[in-house]
Amino acid sequence: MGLIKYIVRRLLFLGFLILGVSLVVFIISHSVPSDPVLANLSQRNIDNQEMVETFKAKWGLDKPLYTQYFIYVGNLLKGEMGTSIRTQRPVLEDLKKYFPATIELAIFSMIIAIFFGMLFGIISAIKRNRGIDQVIRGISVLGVSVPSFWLGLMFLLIFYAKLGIAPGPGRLSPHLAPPAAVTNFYVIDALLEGDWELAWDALQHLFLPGLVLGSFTMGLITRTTRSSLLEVMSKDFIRTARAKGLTEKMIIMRHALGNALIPVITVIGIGFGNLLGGMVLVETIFAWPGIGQYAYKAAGNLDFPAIIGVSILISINYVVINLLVDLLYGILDPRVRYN
Amino acid sequence: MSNEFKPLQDDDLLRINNLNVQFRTAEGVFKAVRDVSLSLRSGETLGIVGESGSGKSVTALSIMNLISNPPGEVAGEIYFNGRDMQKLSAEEVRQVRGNEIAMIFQEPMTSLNPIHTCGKQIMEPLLLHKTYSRRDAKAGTLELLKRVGIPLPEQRFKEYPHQLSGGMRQRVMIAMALACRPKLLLADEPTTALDVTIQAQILELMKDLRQETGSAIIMITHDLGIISEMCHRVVVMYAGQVVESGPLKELIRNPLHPYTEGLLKSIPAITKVKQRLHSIEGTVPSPFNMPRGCSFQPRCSYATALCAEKVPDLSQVAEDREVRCWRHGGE
Amino acid sequence: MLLRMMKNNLLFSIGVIVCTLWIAIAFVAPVIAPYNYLGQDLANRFQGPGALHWFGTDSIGRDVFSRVLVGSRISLVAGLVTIILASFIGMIYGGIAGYIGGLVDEIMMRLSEMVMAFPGIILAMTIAAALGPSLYNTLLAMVIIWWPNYARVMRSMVIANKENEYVEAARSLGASHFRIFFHEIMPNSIGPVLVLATLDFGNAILLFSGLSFLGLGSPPPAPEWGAMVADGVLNFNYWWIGTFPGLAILTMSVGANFIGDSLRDFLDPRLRKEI
Amino acid sequence: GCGGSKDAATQPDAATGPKQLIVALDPDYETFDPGLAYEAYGLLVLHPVYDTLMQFEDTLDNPVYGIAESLEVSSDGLSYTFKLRKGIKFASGNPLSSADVKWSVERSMNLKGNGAFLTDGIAAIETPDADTVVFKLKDPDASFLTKLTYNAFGVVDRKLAMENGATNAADASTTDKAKLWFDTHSAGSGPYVIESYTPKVEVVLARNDHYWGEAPYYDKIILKSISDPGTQVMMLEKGDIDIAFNLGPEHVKQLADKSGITIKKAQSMTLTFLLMNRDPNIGGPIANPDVQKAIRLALDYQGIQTIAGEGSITPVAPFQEGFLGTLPPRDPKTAQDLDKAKELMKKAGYEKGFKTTLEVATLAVEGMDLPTLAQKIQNDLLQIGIETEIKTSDIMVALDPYRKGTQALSLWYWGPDYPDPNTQLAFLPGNSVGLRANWTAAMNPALAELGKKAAVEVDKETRIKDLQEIQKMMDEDSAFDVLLQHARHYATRDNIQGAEYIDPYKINLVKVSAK
Amino acid sequence: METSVLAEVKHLKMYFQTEGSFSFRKKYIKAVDDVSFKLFEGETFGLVGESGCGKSTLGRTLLGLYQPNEGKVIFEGEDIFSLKSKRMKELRKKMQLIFQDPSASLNPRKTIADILNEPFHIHNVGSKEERQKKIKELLERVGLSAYYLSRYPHEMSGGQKQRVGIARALALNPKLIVCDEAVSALDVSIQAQVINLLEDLQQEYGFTYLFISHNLSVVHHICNRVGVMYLGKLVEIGNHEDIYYKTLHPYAKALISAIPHTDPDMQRERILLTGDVPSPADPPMGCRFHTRCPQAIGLCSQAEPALKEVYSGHLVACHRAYHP
Ligand SMILES: Nc1ncnc2c1ncn2[C@@H]1O[C@H](COP(=O)(O)OP(=O)(O)OP(=O)(O)O)[C@@H](O)[C@H]1O
Ligand SMILES: Nc1ncnc2c1ncn2[C@@H]1O[C@H](COP(=O)(O)OP(=O)(O)OP(=O)(O)O)[C@@H](O)[C@H]1O
Ligand SMILES: [Mg+2]
Ligand SMILES: [Mg+2]
Repeated sequence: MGLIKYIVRRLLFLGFLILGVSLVVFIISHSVPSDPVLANLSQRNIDNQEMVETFKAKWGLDKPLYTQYFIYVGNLLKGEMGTSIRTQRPVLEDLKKYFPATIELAIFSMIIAIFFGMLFGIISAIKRNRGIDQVIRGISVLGVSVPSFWLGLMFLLIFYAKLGIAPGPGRLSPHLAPPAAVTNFYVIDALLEGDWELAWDALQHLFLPGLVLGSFTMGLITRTTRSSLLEVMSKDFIRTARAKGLTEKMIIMRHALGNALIPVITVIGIGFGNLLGGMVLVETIFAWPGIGQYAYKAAGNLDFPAIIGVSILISINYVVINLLVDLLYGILDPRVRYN
Repeated sequence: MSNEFKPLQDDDLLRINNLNVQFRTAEGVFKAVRDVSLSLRSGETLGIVGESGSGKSVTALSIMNLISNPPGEVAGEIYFNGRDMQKLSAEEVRQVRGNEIAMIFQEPMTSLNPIHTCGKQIMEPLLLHKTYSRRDAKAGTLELLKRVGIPLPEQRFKEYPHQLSGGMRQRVMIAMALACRPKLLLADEPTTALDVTIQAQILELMKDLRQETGSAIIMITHDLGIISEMCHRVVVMYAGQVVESGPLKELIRNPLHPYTEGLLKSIPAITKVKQRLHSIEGTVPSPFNMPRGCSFQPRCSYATALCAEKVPDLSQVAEDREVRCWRHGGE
Repeated sequence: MLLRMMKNNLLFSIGVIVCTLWIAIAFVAPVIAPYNYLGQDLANRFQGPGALHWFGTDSIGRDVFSRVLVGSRISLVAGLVTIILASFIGMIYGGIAGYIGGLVDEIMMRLSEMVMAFPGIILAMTIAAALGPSLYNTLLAMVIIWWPNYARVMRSMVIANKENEYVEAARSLGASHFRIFFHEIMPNSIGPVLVLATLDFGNAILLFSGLSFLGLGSPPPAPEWGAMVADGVLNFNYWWIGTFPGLAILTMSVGANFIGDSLRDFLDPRLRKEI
Repeated sequence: GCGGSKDAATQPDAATGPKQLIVALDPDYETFDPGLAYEAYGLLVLHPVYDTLMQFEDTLDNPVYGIAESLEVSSDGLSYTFKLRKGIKFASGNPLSSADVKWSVERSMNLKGNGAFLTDGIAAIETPDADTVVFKLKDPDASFLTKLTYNAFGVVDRKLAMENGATNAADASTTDKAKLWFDTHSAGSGPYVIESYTPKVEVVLARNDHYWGEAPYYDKIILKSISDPGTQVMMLEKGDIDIAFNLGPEHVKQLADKSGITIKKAQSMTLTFLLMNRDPNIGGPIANPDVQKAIRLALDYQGIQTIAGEGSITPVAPFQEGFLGTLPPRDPKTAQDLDKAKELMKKAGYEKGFKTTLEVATLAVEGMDLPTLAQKIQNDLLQIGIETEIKTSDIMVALDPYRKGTQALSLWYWGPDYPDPNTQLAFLPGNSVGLRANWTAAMNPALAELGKKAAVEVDKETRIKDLQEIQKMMDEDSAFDVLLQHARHYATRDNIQGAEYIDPYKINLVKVSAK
Repeated sequence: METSVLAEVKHLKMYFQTEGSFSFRKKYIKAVDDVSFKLFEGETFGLVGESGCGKSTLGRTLLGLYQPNEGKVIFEGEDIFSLKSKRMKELRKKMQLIFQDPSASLNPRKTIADILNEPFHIHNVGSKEERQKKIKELLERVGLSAYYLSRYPHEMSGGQKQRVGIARALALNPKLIVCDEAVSALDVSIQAQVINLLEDLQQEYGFTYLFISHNLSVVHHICNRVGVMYLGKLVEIGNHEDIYYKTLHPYAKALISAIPHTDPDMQRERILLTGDVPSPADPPMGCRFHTRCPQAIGLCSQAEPALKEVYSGHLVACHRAYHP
């Protein structure tokens, strides 16, 4: 009951959020000194009044701003996000096309970040203040400090151009054709087709961008796991566990880790959010055909249906991830579950 | 149950000789426990009283070898069942913990792991120290829950600590401590966090269980009322030292150390005639700034020049009565 | 305390040394830079690192070393300004939300959550595209992205402190809301926010360089590190053009983060949960 | 590549797999609807897919027949009668007839897309029989045949297109529903069909088995979107791709001594120029013609060419080398004359110089970063006392003030709308680009007059003479300073042949083959 | 004992909302539920009961720190909840609060001088010099030397901090002081000091104390009259002897019997209650104590007993106690 109520509340907020986000972009993109008409018609057609009228009518640009917004929201409620001025395709279609690439990369890099982040964090906490702890903390700080656009460049230079041990940019090697779209995750689609080689190729292409993208989150997770585990280890119930005669290993595995993970979950959520922001940079370097590049182009072109579309998508994503984090909280922490 | 005094014998269950515990902190070395010696027979209940920070908990934790180093450093001998706990290997100590010696902590909320069910936590020592199968352990746990007076044990078994009230949680702690039928039970302020009516329930429960299991108990508290209800013998601590020890009745009726005396007088009680309370002036000295000589001397109304000069020894004034005061020998 | 921490903590000392060095460089950069950071020399474009040009020269023959040195000023100022403004706004906003509580709090926090849900970089890009890229607009965008973090921490601090008995004591004495807020609650809540702000310095530098990499910072010929890396991507075969400014960003943000990380460990564990 | 093993990254063996060509480029195409596409790279894809009546073979001044067999032009230059080749079939198997031609052109006209202006001069299209098409023009147009090479005139399989929502009706701009379909399908009769299109990733062209002409060499052509030239270089070096199309001058230098790679160089039709506003309210001191002249003399063209890369030249006026009547370019060594420039500044009353803003869009033109060039110009102008502050903005944002004519001093580029000098007349006073500098016809009536005359001149010799006169006049007085006609750099693997540069197509993919 | 009434609480109800403000169905914790009693001038009224029964809430509402859902507090003849804020501020001078946790009730960033200056500052009393003099006097009154003026709270011991808290409460010469667990956090030896101090101050200035505590021995020692609370309700009020030696309510009986005694020889019958205190959000029907009451009868689960005067000045709310 409480859970359903909670989810309903979250979803209500989502609606509110979508309205807010679209309004903000709408205002920004319409307060621009330049005019999407000029930006999107060819030099020739600007001089042609008829062309300009046609264009304006098509995009509703001839109506007052608030009408345009209501038209937009009305369409949104019908599940339509309008048509991108730049690509001239429905925004929803564009998002469907680009988002899976982004999500595939994001998930992959999250897996890397979570696995290594937690592993490093645990080692570091157990060996607190020893050499290995210093090394891991150094790595984790490097992870959160390194500019991703620069790291991507260096990785490509070193591992692809110089050493040739990593594949180049893009989602697949150039001579390979993408698998039939089912999930639009190339690795999974290739596996569905039974094409192991293709799947392997797609997986390899995830590696460098995944690492670059995940480095920040990995650093964050390492740091949080470490401090959270240390904090939990000083709790009274750990003393109780010791008094019961458990070994240190059992104490960490059975009593400390579960509790320590709770704050880590939050950080993972935040990390996932950051990841989508960092996408713009990484996708540019790795020629990754995802939402980041799409957004970058859209912003540059003042293609407001597309900007609103992307913003809404990412905001929804944020809310969904927060929801998941909260639900995970409930799984990990019975105090939350029973409230 | 009787409060009769039992003379010390060589087959003491626990004997602590000259226990010293210090902590290295940012401000300096902090001597939390100084030269504490005490002993305990099987089946006996020993009370430790003293003001906050006087080293009661640290003494108890030292017995279990639970003082972590750093920052703590423990010196002295702690014989349990004839073995020096200090000399045991980590594995041997582990075998003793929860099995032969168990501990109940003051704050039942924070001392239970919030993310495991109560049942699981009670089962843990059983699975660890006894050759129980999971099913036997569960049966044993339910039995334990019943014994500590928890209604609906089947349901409580599945519940998490936060779903229980403070009194219930403390019962769970007790069940957990008793799981392996320990020879020695350390109870560190087990009822301080509880309401009076619940406290009374828990004290009754502990008395019953003591009779059943025959465990020796060290009862740590700052409430002399609880001591006089539960204990056979009492140790009074002040600023990390034992200042007085003896059988309960004698100590209450005839306190030898001025601190004990002051303490007894300053407790308001409904049995007493309403009159102005006696009060010990001043405060407990800071451990970094211990007075010369006797540590109670600045607050003591009997203090003499000698008290400010030399630290009195703990001297035996009668059979099983010791006191650290120049007025009673001291040498 | 600084020295004691430095003695015990290798990473912290590295951080302190690196940051001190960068701050010193920022102060004296124009004096110690071997060349004019704007001086073009087309005859000597794309010179590799060598005795004359330690970090080589760029596509119009400017000395990369001098530009990296002078660029430290922009990065430091950008980081500082963002953090100061964002924490100030966040503090006021979060403070008010936390103090008033109830429906007002709920609405204010939902609003700030909306800003947080909003993809930051896209917001920055849109603002830059709309208003034209410039240092001010970029900083504006960064502040807009950043303040909700502080608002959240401030709010939780205020809510925690609001319950303190000394606040109740002031209230029972008849103190006004203004006095309670500014005399009792604020001074005790500000600490963690300021600490968080200090720790965030490295992140601000990183975000700023990312935005200037995308061409959203000050216009050329300002020696902005992110823009210089972008220049390096453009002139990809001359590795030094992008590598050295990248290393500069890395060292400055690593330095700040080493300090931050150690401080975080050193300070109140309460803060850890807020981050 | 497979984490270490190089073989998978290299070209698949021609003997075992299908023959495929992989091209990396940074394209701007957004749609492959022939009625709508008007981006620079549109024809690269659409030329191999849609046949046109006329097409370019090797040079731009001489369009040749595509699917037309013969042409008759009426003496008044208003009627063009084409006979179509017989027996042509679309990739779908449908036969191609004059009705398809008429339908396609009308659709382009009515869709009102960006390329629709190319059809502006058409009064009517007649189809006397299945193999004959007659275009009636409103006015004579010397560049009509050139315009016919564009995809707006590409012949579409109207049956197939209509099945997928296309229409040629007058209200096509709102009722046509085929755009999305055209993005991933094709309805042409060219040697290739569009097999798939993944925006930002790739376009795959597959051989059209019904093609009427000689079958092309490759079974498949894959056009990869790789926006970063550095990445293109890396991929070419690795052998991941056959052609790296968007290289800057510096990338080419890097590839110069690499084995297995051929560097290609061509003259691009793209110009980069400086706009100097003539309106004193906008330009301030810049509006002074003497100042504008001084600026033209103050710039270090040699340095500018160095930045743009080898092969770039500096035309005298906005007319590209390669077009009819273009004068030889400036000599970069002598074009700069600081003394004279300073004198002119003095004459204009700005001996001490002034401050102004130089506006520039953040993008690269033919591999040259515009903001970098802006910094060079900033540096040069400082020598005659003009202090500039650079203002960068995204292209789409910068276009607005540019088109409205509100920029004082700005750096821009220009590509011809169709390969004919007439398109360059826009730079003349009173014409569209001239007006962006607020350069009105009244400011130089002689030049404006001459421009009007040249636009409709049909006699080739007179046309050349007029055009050259225009250039000379613009050398003396102009609101523009043409800085560069760029060179175009790209590179192929050694075993590729026929990948020659030809402007509207970029590369005629049909002609590429392996050695 | 004085007979003039200083303050009177009439049918006071203070509920706390537990669900968020967006929720449709609101839930309440009935922290104080229809409580009435009188405070006489110069007396010490003890309020005892288990944790969470609403003692603190009652104390704070009495001081006007919470806006009650229902009921009145008449202080010196004025209904404090109907007052204008200016008059209320005046009234505040006469009512003060001393808290349980001496460290939490002092702002850690202020010196003792600042803390003690606060009441004067807020009410704009006296000049700078006068204030300084008064602050010194205050410290003396609570037995601290002027040395502590420039100290911060964390530099002092618990007992000393509690003295500062008391000094602050005394600053504006109040009539009523609510001591909310004022000695509970202190060690026994310090506790005695503070209790003595409170008693001395009352002797000297004639304060009225509302003394909230869960320590029945301390209440026994210091109070003239005692009220026993259970789940938001007062179940028994009487003078000190009535409550401790002629206890009527079964809950009060159990409470008193549960007090541990220092005398090991004392024999007693302990009444052991079963079960826990029910949640105040969802109190039982009828008599709220009936779920744990050893003497409960059928009526108890149906009708809520009213607080009735059984003997003069001895009130109880128990069906079985009305006709002893
Ligand atoms: N891990 C530790 N590090 C530093 N000091 C410690 C540590 N553990 C205990 N101490 C100090 O040792 C002293 C004795 O502490 P202990 O917990 O034994 O007191 P106690 O008598 O149990 O007091 P209380 O009644 O408050 O529980 C205290 O002053 C405490 O601050
Ligand atoms: N501000 C508040 N908001 C919501 N609930 C509250 C608030 N203050 C108190 N309560 C609830 O009201 C009930 C009574 O609380 P109160 O603090 O008055 O009890 P108490 O008798 O003083 O207990 P204790 O002895 O633990 O101090 C409790 O259940 C408490 O949780
Ligand atoms: Mg203790
Ligand atoms: Mg309370």
